[in-house]
Amino acid sequence: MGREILRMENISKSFPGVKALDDVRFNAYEGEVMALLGENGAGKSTLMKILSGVYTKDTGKILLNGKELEVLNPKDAFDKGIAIIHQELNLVPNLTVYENIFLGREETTTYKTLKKDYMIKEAKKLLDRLKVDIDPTLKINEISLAKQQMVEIAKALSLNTSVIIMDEPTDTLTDKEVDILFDVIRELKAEKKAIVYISHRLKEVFEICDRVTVLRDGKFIDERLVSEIDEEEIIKLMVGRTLDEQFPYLKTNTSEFVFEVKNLTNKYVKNISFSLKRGEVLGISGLVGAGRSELGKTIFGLYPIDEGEMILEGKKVEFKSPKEAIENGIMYVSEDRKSEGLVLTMDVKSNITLSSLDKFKRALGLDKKKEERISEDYRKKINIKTPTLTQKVKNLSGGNQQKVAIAKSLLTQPKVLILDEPTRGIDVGAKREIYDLLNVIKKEGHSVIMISSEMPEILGMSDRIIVMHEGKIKGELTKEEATSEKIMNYIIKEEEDRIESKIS
Amino acid sequence: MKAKLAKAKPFLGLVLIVIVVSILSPNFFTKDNLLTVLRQTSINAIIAAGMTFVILTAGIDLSVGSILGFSGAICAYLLTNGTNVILAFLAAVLVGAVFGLFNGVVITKGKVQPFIATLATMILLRGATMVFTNGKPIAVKGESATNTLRYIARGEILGIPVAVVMMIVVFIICYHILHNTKYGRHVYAVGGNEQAALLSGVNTDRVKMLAYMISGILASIAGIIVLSRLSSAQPTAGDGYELDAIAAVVLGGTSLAGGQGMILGTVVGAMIIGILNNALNLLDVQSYYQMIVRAIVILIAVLLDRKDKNK
Amino acid sequence: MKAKLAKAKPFLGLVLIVIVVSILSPNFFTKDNLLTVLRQTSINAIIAAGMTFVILTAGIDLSVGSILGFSGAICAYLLTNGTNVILAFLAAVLVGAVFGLFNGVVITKGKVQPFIATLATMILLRGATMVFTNGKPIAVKGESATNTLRYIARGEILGIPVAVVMMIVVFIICYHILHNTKYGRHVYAVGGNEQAALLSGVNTDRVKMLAYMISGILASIAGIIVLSRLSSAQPTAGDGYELDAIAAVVLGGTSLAGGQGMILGTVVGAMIIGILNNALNLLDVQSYYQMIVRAIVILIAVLLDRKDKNK
Amino acid sequence: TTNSNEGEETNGGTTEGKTVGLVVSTQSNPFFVTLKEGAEQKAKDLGVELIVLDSQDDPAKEASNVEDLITKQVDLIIINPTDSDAVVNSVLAANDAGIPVITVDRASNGGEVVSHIASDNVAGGKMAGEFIIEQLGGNGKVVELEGIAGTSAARERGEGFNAALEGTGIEVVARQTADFDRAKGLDVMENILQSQPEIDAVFAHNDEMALGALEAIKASGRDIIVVGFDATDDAVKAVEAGEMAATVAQQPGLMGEIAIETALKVMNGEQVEANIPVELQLVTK
Ligand SMILES: Nc1ncnc2c1ncn2[C@@H]1O[C@H](COP(=O)(O)OP(=O)(O)OP(=O)(O)O)[C@@H](O)[C@H]1O
Ligand SMILES: Nc1ncnc2c1ncn2[C@@H]1O[C@H](COP(=O)(O)OP(=O)(O)OP(=O)(O)O)[C@@H](O)[C@H]1O
Ligand SMILES: O[C@@H]1[C@H](O)[C@H](O)CO[C@H]1O
Ligand SMILES: [Mg+2]
Ligand SMILES: [Mg+2]
Repeated sequence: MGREILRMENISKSFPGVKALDDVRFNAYEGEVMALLGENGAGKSTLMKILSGVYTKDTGKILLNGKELEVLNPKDAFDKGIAIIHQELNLVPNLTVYENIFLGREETTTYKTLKKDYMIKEAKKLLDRLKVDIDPTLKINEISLAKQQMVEIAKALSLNTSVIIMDEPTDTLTDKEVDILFDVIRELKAEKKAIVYISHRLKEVFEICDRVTVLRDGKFIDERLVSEIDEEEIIKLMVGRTLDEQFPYLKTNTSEFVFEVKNLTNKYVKNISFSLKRGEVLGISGLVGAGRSELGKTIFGLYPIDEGEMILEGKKVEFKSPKEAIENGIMYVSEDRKSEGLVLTMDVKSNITLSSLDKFKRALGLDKKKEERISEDYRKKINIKTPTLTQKVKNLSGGNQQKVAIAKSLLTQPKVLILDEPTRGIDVGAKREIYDLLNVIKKEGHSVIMISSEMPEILGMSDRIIVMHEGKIKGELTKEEATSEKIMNYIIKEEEDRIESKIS
Repeated sequence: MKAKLAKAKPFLGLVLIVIVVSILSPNFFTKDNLLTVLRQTSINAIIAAGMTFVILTAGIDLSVGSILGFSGAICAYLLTNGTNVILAFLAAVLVGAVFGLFNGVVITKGKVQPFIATLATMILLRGATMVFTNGKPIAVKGESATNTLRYIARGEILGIPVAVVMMIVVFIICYHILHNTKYGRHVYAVGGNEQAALLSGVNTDRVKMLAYMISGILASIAGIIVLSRLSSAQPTAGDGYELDAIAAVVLGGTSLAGGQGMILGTVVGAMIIGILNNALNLLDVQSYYQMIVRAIVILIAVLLDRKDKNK
Repeated sequence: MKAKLAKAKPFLGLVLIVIVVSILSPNFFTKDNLLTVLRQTSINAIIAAGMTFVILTAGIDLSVGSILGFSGAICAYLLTNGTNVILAFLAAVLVGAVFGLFNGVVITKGKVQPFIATLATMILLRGATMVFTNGKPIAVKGESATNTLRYIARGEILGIPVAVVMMIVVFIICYHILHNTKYGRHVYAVGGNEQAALLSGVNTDRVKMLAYMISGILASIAGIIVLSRLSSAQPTAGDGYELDAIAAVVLGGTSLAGGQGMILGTVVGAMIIGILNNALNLLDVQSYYQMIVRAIVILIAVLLDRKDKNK
Repeated sequence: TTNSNEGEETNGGTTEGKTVGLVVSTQSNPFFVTLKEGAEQKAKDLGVELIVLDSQDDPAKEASNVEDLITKQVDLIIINPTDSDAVVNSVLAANDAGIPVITVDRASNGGEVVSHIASDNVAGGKMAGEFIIEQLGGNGKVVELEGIAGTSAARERGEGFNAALEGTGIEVVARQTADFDRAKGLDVMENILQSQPEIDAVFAHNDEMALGALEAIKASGRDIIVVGFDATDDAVKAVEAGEMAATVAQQPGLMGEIAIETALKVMNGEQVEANIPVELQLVTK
């Protein structure tokens, strides 16, 4: 058993209207991974932000290696040996990958000029360790979200601290990168680092963590050894009750096609053809960079189409903007809630209704009572944890923000709903609620295109699955046929072909 | 709305200024003088109301002063040539709308930064005004025209100066648009996160174009008030007004980064500026020292606001 | 650096302007005139260099014109009272640094929006200059003082006017700071994503304070050049210069939203403005039409740039 | 040279508790600063309380200033208008409030003004023109540096100047604005020097621009006559030093003094002239 490196005691923290943490304790051990679990809004990120100098605690103390310490600011935290990968990306979009990795601790020569080549080389090494192929001189806004996440990880690792906090690091990653990350975590354990690991994917907890700490409603519930606990019990600690089956798949018997895409081609995707039945969930799987998000956005009218056509309920459609797509019954929920999904400066209610304001129009202005009522319905329906509907979205926990984005899309009552990584950052209970919603949508005769990097989710909830790679469709599987091996086979075969052709 | 006004940003600062000035100058807190202050403030306040829309979308409009000048000149010209008063006013407003839209188009379709686009319009229209007036003021002649102008400048409705009534109406409408309509919601969304607004089905270009149009229209209405106050259109009218308007908006707590702020804050901001100007005159502060006092009071007002917020 | 200059934003616009003007006016493309343009541009360019830092951090500095005026007045006063030239210059630069820092402190520690904070400083220092000079120019007297000033205004180093050499040195240093030092990196980071910069351990407050200080220092250096060009400090010196400086920066492709842009673009932007002013004089365009031409050329330059970019 | 003192002492009557407001078009221009100073000095001498407000060259601000003085219930308002048309409403407002109005430097095109004290800008422009004609012997090339576009001073001086040149052999080869500003005067003149190989004289609408132009001309080493307007201290020195050829003196200080004296008479119920001209003088070496 590892030595206790970190100890947090009696930590409390309040925000206006919310007691985010209430007398919480938390430990981390040398050479071990401590999972920090809890529902959305339980206070996980807040606790870690206190530890990493972002927030100041109201009460309590922090001991590192037995010595009490105050963490004044983020820099102070990593100077004292605590590094964190935040839940939300914190990169500077216009700076390059290596510039971001070394931000705040750039290497300079004796003449105080930057050692650019050296830093590029070091960045490359760090990225190589993570087995990701990223040119360190590319700007952050030129690489995909998943790669950005890998850059964040590389950045945290480069600090070489004794405590490393990872707040939902696998959120934007596909299985391939997750495996790589886990390899790295194992190396870190061997190096006797203490790791804090936050995730809503319980499978990962059993794979990589040694212990779990569970928070509920800002309170400490329990600390346990992973070897002595099972999934059901963890869920019970988190939610306070047991949950039944995780994937409540509902079979619908329809044959009518509502939406068809034929030979869709543009800058991002090539020759995409598929059709979607009424009441069907079509899963789209693929590796990071497969162009799935781009496909979703192309359909949504955000990118121009070079060739091909789309047919909705028998009629050929063309959308010059998302507005037109929404008006025609197609809605897209972005994978990147912070920069594309939500207006963080606006309140919960205004975000939920933003795409559907026509519903609240009346002679003079908006029917705010109705707006309030309907937003409140959605808040309850998908259990958005917020003190009021007028809370700014930026003050919600990550998972609750995601729920707001989904509520917004549902309110438009789309015929075809495109969900891009819909359960990213959402807790087990809420996931279940969203899956139930999928079933409601299906029953109402609407259809869903679900882009997801979470294999169990794709396998568990899709009626059919399309596998994409490098902007093209590589295969299609029915629910019955699909297994994670088969999906990976489509991709791996492609990858091997590509490597072979490169060699020859 | 009253509660919200109290929440409006530098409200505390405004109250303090009023108290201090009232104590220092016996002439200040009289009905007449307060109406005078309101009348003086109306011009900047109306421009600032339009500017609030633009700034909420994360833009800026430097052209308001020139639009004011140009539409005033057009209006004076038409009036002097016997055009019907209503038509002349409509023409002025049309000028504001057209050049506001022009700004909007250059910014959205031309993808030019608002600062540069409206700077160009500012210079362009000042030049156009000079060419149009040949650099000379146009004094409005004609009985009906001068009467109407005098009414706007000096007339009263229920004891309240006409210009002040205009300002109140403008603010009620703007408040309504920003807080109770779809368009208003979209203004905040575009300023808060343009990409997210776009993906939520907001026609972001249209939202911005309209904001600049509103700004242009309100600048031209302010132009009519200036025209009526002076009974003549000055070729340099409105020069530098953009700064006062932006200051009123920002003083009112609206962020230049967009998406955050309130039109009521703009009222407060404009009032602070207006009262300061009036008070410094009443207190007979020497003109050079006026600048120094003005700067310090503005700083104190925003700093007070901030302290208030942190509690 | 040459390749980068070509990449700098409205480079195409600049080249076009040079070609057009050269064709229209035989006097334009002469060594003498080009040096004249550079000398005239040096003032705005140096201010704009500082402004680039501020804008890159997503700020704005409206106080540069007043800082220029105030430090010029202080310098003239000291020179006239027999202070050693170097000391007087240092005093001027100190004034710039102090008020730049003041801006920075109000913005970071006082959490006041840059627009309001620097607007207050702008008004404050203009008032202070008026009080200090009593609204009248201070003519510099004394042999050594006037000689030094004349050298800055009219002297040459290897055939290049001293003011131009100063400008070149300023830009080389600024380029170096922005692209090759830790501080420069942090300037971009703060403007690009302040939160991320903060979480990465960047002292964002310090970065911003320094940016305003640099802006203040460069404004005061520009003040020395203005002073030397006129051998006298005007109480209104620098009035309105902030607009030209911001225009140069933004014309140069730097985004007012911060984090994006290049100091080389600022050179190009300042050149466009300077050449335009010179050319319109050479071509004896009537003053009213000058404004119109200027506006149109600016618009074309940025639109060209945009088209260029889209390819 | 000129000296701008000696307005005859008018005394007697009670000045006790009388307040006079002076609205000046701008305080950022030495000309008006001197005007204000003349008024202030005289007011102090005569024991009149004087409130000075600055319109910052904005007619709308001027209207506000007059309103504020009415609120303060001053006994008399002296206005140095930003513009003759724009000031009318303010004069009317003062009339309505029963406060007498005196105008200085620029007139009001309407309302009741008890006295107007000014030198004639058109005449001044003409004076400068005639001086240049004489210096150049009726032939040559001149440059005109104009004041801020749209201001009455720029307009009227230009008008007088160009009227004088009419029919002579003198040609205006460049006519550019330099906004009454010294730094701009320098820039614009530098540029004009580049494009005009032959220039014999420059007329600037004020001394600030003239002094800026002078710097440019000195640097170019060319021999050009410079004539300004205002006779500010700096300009008078330049004339004495033989650098500037002439400046048209408006005697702003004297204008300020006379304004106060006249105000006192009005308040004491004495009769005053409707028009009090202040001599224009051509200051030469
Ligand atoms: N800056 C803030 N202002 C106000 N409330 C906040 C702020 N940050 C967090 N909260 C609130 O504190 C509570 C805990 O949030 P926290 O982000 O720690 O949750 P979490 O456990 O990380 O959830 P998730 O799994 O969704 O990321 C939530 O109710 C949230 O709304
Ligand atoms: N801003 C951008 N500029 C240039 N290329 C981009 C940009 N964003 C994405 N791409 C490229 O587009 C392709 C697809 O991107 P993306 O990674 O989002 O696909 P995806 O299949 O949706 O992956 P995931 O959703 O799992 O991250 C990739 O090759 C990526 O590098
Ligand atoms: O008469 C004045 C002065 O000449 C001044 O220099 C500019 O403005 C004019 O109106
Ligand atoms: Mg969290
Ligand atoms: Mg994607």
